[in-house]
Amino acid sequence: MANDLILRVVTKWLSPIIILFALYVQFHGDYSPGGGFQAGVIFSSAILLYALTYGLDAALQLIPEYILRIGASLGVLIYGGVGVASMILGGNFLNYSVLGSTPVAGQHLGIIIIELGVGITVASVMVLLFFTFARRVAPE
Amino acid sequence: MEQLTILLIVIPLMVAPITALIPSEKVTWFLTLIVCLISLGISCYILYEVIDGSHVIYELGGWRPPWGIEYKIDSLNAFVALIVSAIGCLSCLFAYRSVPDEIEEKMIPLFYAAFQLCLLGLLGIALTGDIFNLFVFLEISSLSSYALISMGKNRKALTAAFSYLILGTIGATFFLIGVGFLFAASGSLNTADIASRFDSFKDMQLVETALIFMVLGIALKAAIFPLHSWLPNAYSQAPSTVGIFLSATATKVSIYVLLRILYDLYPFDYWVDMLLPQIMLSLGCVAVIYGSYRAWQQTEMKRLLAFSSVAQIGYIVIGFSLVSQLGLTAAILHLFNHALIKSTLFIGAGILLYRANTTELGSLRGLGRDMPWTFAAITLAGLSLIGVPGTVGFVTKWYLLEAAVEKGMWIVVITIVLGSVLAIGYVWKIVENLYFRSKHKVHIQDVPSGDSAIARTPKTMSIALWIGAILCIFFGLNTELSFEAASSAATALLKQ
Amino acid sequence: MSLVVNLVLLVFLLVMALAVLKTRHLFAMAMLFGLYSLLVAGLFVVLDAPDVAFTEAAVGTGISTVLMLVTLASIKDGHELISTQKSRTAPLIICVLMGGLLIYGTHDIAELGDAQSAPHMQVAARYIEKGQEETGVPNLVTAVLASYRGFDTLGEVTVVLTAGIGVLMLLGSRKKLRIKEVSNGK
Amino acid sequence: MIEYIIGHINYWLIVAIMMVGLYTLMSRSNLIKKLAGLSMFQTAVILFYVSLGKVTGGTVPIISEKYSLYSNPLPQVLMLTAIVVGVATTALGFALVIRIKEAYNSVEENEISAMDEKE
Repeated sequence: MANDLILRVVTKWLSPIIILFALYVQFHGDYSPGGGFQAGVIFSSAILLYALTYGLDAALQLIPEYILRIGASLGVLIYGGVGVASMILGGNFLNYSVLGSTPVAGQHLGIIIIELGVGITVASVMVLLFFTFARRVAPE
Repeated sequence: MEQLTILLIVIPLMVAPITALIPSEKVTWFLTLIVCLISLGISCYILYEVIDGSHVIYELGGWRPPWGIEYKIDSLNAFVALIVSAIGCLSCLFAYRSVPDEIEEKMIPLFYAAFQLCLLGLLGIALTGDIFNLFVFLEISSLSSYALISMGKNRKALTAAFSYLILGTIGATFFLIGVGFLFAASGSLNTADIASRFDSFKDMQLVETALIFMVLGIALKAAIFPLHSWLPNAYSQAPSTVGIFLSATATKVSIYVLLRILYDLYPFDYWVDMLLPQIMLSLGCVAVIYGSYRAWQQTEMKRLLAFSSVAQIGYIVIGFSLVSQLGLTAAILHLFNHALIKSTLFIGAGILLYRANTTELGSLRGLGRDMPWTFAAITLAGLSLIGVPGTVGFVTKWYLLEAAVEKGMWIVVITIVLGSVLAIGYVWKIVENLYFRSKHKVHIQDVPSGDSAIARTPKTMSIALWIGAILCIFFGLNTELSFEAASSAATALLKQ
Repeated sequence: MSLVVNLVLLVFLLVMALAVLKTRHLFAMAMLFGLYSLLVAGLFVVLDAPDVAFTEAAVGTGISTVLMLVTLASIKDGHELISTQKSRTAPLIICVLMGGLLIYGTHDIAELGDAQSAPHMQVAARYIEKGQEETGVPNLVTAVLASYRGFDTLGEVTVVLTAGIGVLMLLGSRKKLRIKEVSNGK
Repeated sequence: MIEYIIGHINYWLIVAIMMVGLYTLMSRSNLIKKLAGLSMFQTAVILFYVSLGKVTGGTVPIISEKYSLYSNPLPQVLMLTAIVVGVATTALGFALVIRIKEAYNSVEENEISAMDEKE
């Protein structure tokens, strides 16, 4: 597929738009359907599309595997970290109310950060899954 | 104090992702050991706090139940958490030399991360008071155990993991259906909330079906006969460390969930009316005989031990189906005792595998004479499995017999005795092959030459083995400690 | 009206499930499976659950189907063998029993869309009433997901991480190991 | 009678889909097909939950001044988690299938268990 001109051009145009949409879904999830999980999957589909058109090696150059591994762990750590932070500030685990000046501001802040954590982990793991699987298909 | 309970979950949760990134086997092992030790310390402390019948309540996110998720920890929760983290420590100690031997070097950090996640999942199940949250943690522990089991050396490990994945997921999905039905009837997911409002919806067929599906799903996870088919392969093909950890904890935690559903979520007389105790009692009896008989037939040590687990789960099922304080105490006590015995025996099998590179009883002949200390510890644990006085196995069997006599269930008494006789049979099979049969070839030479480490049992393994064996005797002679915990847990369950 | 749409979609879904069961061509099955997920996503929209629909469309139709195709590509085997040995009576009996039990159970379930049923009256009522006020987020699904039941979501993210670690453990090594040989050669 | 059917037919159809999923899983020997069946079974359960949350005349649970009746957000939240769990299980299952294929050169359960028996 890597030689198909139309695919290559379309992918080049489409990938950034998909990523932009993923970011919209990520940060607008409080007001409209969506959130970290959906955004993560959409983001990963942009990388998938790139990998399918330009080949696995090109995609790996774009996002090396170690970054994905770090991302997968980082998301969980961000999420857990928010919980620990709220414990340190005197609330229960994951009680975001203590994070801001008012409980509602704290809640809102906490929700945005943990959604980001969800998004990072999901996007990294989904791309990682695809790369790991796809490597097994490599022609022998 | 309250903040301490949640650390039991938070610590493995935060350490596991870090562990996955560290490319050093020593460091990751050390982190895992630390996590297990801290969990052990915390769960000991919590058990100490709640053993008098009080409980600790922790509201996650600061939301009051039933709107948020709460932890309501009584002595049963703490006791199960203690079992999980104690066995975690033992298997981690064993893992130090065994894992580098069995797992590809590159995979070791991931292996330990998965191990911690499994520990996290089991602890989460043990602590939560919310049925959907329980499902989530059930899946964390299951997914990590599928991955861990598939790391076995033989290709059979893959098929074992696959069939465990299929059956485990069916079990979890059945549980999810049950939760959904109960939610449709009650509108809540909090155990205490459902239990307190139970009378307002108890006549609904939804509630009845919910119980059947939840029990079926968890019975599949707990490998209660006849839903045990995944267990022998999964535990015998898994890497030694995983076998030790899972055989002693995974099914126990599932049985704990069953106890919670039957005694906590649903009122007591509800399921007694459904003839559930009678059904479970007969299944338990069949499990004891069948499991022991199949164990006796096996020629491979780990498989033998796995089938013996099926029988031992039968004893636990008998215990709580007797529906009495004594029976329940015996069941909970056996959760602990069996975890101890089985992990010791699996450590023994792991050492034999490490030294002789096989666990086929036929090729282990006479090896016990070369390794008298290991052999002695295995024998001690074997005696516990039979239930010889002075060992932990005796304690539970004694209480179980007493509970059965109290209820006048002579069939159960006969089953327990018969099960013990069969246990003598299969334990003797191990002892005979290890010690009394003459060697038909020299084993130590079987292993790659020049590897002097293999010729001696690593110290960490021996220490783990002997800790297990000594605890088997310690809790057999000194029964107050474990009995008090189990009896307090049983009281907590019956009080609801 | 929405009930009719709902029913039509459900019937389509049933047909699609039967097609997945019947087809012997595994690549076709993957496509049918993708369609099945897409229909489910459509149903979620009808049931007023856009967040779930979004996820199902992205995961079921996207990731799951892609992974299934990649798996098929890597095992290079596109056909299912006609098995003769495997008994089909026992599974059928179990499925019918399960179905019967479920239908027995749903006898006294509240009708679809009944606003007075227990799930709406109990816990959820407060989320709708106070959710925005307490969390500052108008999307109640996000509010419940991230705050009220935030611990579940933490578990969910951990499940994703576990799956990633598990797959890396299984497929991570670049060289294809023949497990059999390894165990014999040692 | 008619009302009873209209109120329940949705659930009956979902039960039928669950049955097809479970049957696919249990009766077929091909491992990939088993996983597809498993996934269908789980999806049907998810559908059941989401149906519980539907309110006639209600709207999407995003607070807005224009509406007063909303569908129930709780089942939707639970099912977001369940979908994720489902895909995680499926991914792990596929990884196992690839490894099984490499080790046994087959993805048919019958053949694999026959090979296991022989050892």
